[in-house]
Amino acid sequence: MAFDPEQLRAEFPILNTRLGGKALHYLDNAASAQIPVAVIDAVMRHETAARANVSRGVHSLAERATEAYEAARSIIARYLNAALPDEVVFTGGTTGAINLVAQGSASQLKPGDEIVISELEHHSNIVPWHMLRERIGVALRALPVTDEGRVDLAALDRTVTKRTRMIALAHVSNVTGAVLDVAPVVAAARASGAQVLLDGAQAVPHGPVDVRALGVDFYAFSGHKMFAPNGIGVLWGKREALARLAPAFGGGGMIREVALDQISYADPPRRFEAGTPPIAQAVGLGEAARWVAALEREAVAAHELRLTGRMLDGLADIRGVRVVGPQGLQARRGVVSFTLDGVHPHDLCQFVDDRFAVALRGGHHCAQPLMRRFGLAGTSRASLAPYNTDADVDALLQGVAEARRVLV
Amino acid sequence: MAFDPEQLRAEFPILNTRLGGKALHYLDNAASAQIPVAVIDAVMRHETAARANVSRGVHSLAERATEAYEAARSIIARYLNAALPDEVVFTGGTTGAINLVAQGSASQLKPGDEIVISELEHHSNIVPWHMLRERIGVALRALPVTDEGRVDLAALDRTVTKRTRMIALAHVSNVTGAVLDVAPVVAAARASGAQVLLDGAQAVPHGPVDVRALGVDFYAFSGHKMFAPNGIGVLWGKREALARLAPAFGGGGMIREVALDQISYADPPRRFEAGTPPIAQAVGLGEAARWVAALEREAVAAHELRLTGRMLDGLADIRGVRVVGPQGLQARRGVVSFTLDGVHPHDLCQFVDDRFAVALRGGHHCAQPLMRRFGLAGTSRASLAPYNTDADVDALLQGVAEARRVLV
Amino acid sequence: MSDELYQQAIVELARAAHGAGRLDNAKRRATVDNPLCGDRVTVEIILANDHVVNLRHTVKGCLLCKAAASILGLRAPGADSDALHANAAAVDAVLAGKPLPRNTWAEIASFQPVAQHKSRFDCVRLPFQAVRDALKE
Amino acid sequence: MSDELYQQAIVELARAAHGAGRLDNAKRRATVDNPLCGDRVTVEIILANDHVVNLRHTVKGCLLCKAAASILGLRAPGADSDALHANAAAVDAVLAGKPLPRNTWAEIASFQPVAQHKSRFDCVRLPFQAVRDALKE
Ligand SMILES: Cc1ncc(COP(=O)(O)O)c(C=O)c1O
Ligand SMILES: Cc1ncc(COP(=O)(O)O)c(C=O)c1O
Repeated sequence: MAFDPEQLRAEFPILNTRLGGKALHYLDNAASAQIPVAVIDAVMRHETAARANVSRGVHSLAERATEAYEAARSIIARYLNAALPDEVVFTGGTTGAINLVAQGSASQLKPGDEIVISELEHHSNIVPWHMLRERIGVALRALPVTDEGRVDLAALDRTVTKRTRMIALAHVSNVTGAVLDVAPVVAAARASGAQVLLDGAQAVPHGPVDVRALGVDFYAFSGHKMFAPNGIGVLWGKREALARLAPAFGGGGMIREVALDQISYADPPRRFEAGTPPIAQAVGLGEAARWVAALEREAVAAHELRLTGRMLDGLADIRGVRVVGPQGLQARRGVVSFTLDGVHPHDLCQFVDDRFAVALRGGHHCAQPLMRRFGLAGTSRASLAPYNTDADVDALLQGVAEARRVLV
Repeated sequence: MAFDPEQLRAEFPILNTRLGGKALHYLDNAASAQIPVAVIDAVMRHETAARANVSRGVHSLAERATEAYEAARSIIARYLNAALPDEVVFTGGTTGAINLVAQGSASQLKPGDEIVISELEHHSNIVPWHMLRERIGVALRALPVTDEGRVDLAALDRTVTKRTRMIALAHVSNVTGAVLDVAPVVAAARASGAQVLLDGAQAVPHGPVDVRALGVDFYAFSGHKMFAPNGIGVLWGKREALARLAPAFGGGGMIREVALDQISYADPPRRFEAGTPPIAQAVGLGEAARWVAALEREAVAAHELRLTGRMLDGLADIRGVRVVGPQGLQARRGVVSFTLDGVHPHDLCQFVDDRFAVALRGGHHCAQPLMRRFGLAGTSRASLAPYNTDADVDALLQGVAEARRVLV
Repeated sequence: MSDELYQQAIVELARAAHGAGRLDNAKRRATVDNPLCGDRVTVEIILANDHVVNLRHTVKGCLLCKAAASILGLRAPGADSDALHANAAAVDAVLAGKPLPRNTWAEIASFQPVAQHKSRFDCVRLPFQAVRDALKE
Repeated sequence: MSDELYQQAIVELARAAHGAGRLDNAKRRATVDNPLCGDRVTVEIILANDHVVNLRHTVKGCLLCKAAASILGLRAPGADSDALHANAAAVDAVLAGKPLPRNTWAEIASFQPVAQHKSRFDCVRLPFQAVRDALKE
């Protein structure tokens, strides 16, 4: 296997941080991944050689900025295998992207129309639909979750109806790591005339996604989880789907013509990009997409799967640990949630950070309905990136074992 | 005068860019100002030493990130003389901030309620209110603009009524540079029970603003115009004003509790910060605010005013040039819009860029109603920052004179 | 970074869970939530002549929160309301990195390392906040 | 960067404004907007036997746009619709940085420096787009 995580680590200065004299073991990648030098440099280069506002500007810096911004759009279009760059809308993140769809659909929806989500969704794929419920009176229906922490697709039949207008699901769960089987969802949607939105926040960091092969209508993700800067994300939408969407926010750049008594809007994607967009961040996202796409995908996947297995095996050996999510390696990513009997997740995470410099996330992971489904207040979560190593996993396991000794 | 713009220029690498062999004269600061090394470094330091998702995280990097993010909030609160850091909401920019107020007020408004703006507003302070008009049926009333390019406050009396709920005006015009006289606006609002929102995009780059002394309810601005990164902005709101506002976007971080059938929201400012915020950008904005606040404000203002006078005098000497905006230096900033008879603004801007490396902006400046007011399709606009020099102004004047010779 | 955040004293206090339980006949009672982590503390107090006759707590929360509640269970009985307020203030002082004020409960000093961890302040404060709220009743 | 964007030839063409004006009796007519800058071109054409008898334009736009329209005013009369399409395609080619295709109007080559300035492509294209639209009528 040519892929060498150690070599990759050299590209991430922060991974060489020492916390209280200990080497950092960063296992909070599902919250935010770290950023490689190539991406930092691309952002810096932009800020120091091409910084200007985009669109409309005819001076040289403005032309450079506009070209860089639109080039990033094209890179993302290729990353997603979109039909057109103009199907790519830059947003502030996954949350912003899903809200654009929810709010933008408001005028097409009527009371009684149904939105289908699942019990394992991130709050960012629940609250926007809830707001539509409050505003329009649509109904929110949730697919249940299996004991393994997967969306229960057996329930599709009875959950998706002729009144379903949208099925919005996580492509990969940020709590259980389960990968959604998209095909039956798309089939159910087609049968009922609904659209499908995938929350790809936890999927895109693992490599290019083919939105056309998936057959969905919308795809949302964040930059900061895929090695790009904060404050940038993407809504991809099929051309026809975007064309039907009303803008959620108004302002400069998204209009065709403004009079005080009448206003018309630009075509997508600009219609959805009100105000000065996060230009340098988009440039950084483009570079990050290029960076991810250049990794040896199979080798990275194998590496992460091996580490996931090591984690699952190691955790199984510690008394009192329970994994919330698939116990095996089928159709899952390297996101492992677990509980330790008698220990609050915040204590566990703080403890392994203090003593072993292991960075985990603890709590409800913005998935309270899922926590309720499992009768938990929260979990501890370790999540992998290509730069993680056996040493990271071993530090985690040692930390959890020690936490059990000290805290229980 | 101790202030030396040449010394300042050393802090902005991009100002040493050469375009086609010519030194860059960057006079497009009202669109986006450039970013000093101190701010770039602060962002880099954050990304390479404290990058993590904020809130809820208990590991060391997450604590650092959260502290840095909240420290930025405190810096901005001081910059605005806000009563509390929690009155500061981070947004994607001015546009995002104004939309938060407009959308968040929807549930408090009823058909026939009135919003007062002016004819000189940026589209970002028109379209969000127009969207409320479409959604709720509120009426939009516009204060007229004087021949000098100022909001005509003599019309306040007849425009602000008992039905006015909001008066939303630019603190400084991005086209004419006119500074709003805020006191009579606030007085009119108080008399009618309306709230006041100021669009401060063109005001905050000139130094700290005292929102309490101004007596307004909301204040909006963007980072990229005040020497900070893209993709970050601020909505300041009085505590009581924010408390009444509903969230526009839903997602992680802005909730109190989420169940599938019921959702409650967090208190401000978090209620308005759905999803992972632009963390590193907020850190950069904090540093930029510190940077601006450390300038010798009086000296910088005098410098910019002198350059503005030089520009106005020089332009007056070129046949066919007309300045759109105040002809004098009273109550105005260094934003100078002008037309050259017989020359399209895009041609003028392109020409001075090509031949003299002078970066201007040409067009409607996202202020089409104002263009219509003056019977123009667009203007050319030069806008100053503290790092601009006599050489920049002279290059502009030479360029415009030459454009007249070649293009007319 | 502090190796001593989970020092022996705190772990023992949490394990001991002094005063854990309900007081069905208490007149003073308050429940406080930490919306950030979903933790919840209920404190019930019986006062006589402004002195604590009994104090019980139920904690759904972390070890720091349990330890703080346990200190209350151990020390509150016999204290007057001024002392309760003084000790709540002592918690704030210690979290702000200041030394433990005189004449307050020595166990509160165990929280000194938490001063480095802003995100955990509320964990320690929650039971004391519940006491403050209960006294306001 | 091109010093020659506003070269003499383009400026002269724009000044000459060949074919500027209205053709009230034209059957083929199209108006095209550039929403980005608010520019607007109307082209009116009288065809006979698929050949241009007359072409007039009204341009609210920049110098590049006026120069492009002026080329049409100068050259279109006598051309057939295939030639109009070929010359519209020639504009696209030149903007894409390619050499001027054979058998197209030499004046179009003046736009070669615009290839460096994506933001101005539509300025040049607008009149030719109007011709395309008018022919579709
Ligand atoms: C006065 C004014 N308001 C609003 C805006 C919009 O700011 P942004 O595009 O950063 O949201 C601008 C700048 O474009 C402006 O100058
Ligand atoms: C599955 C999933 N959806 C949505 C989000 C929200 O992303 P963001 O906070 O970047 O908007 C996240 C991450 O927090 C996530 O993991």
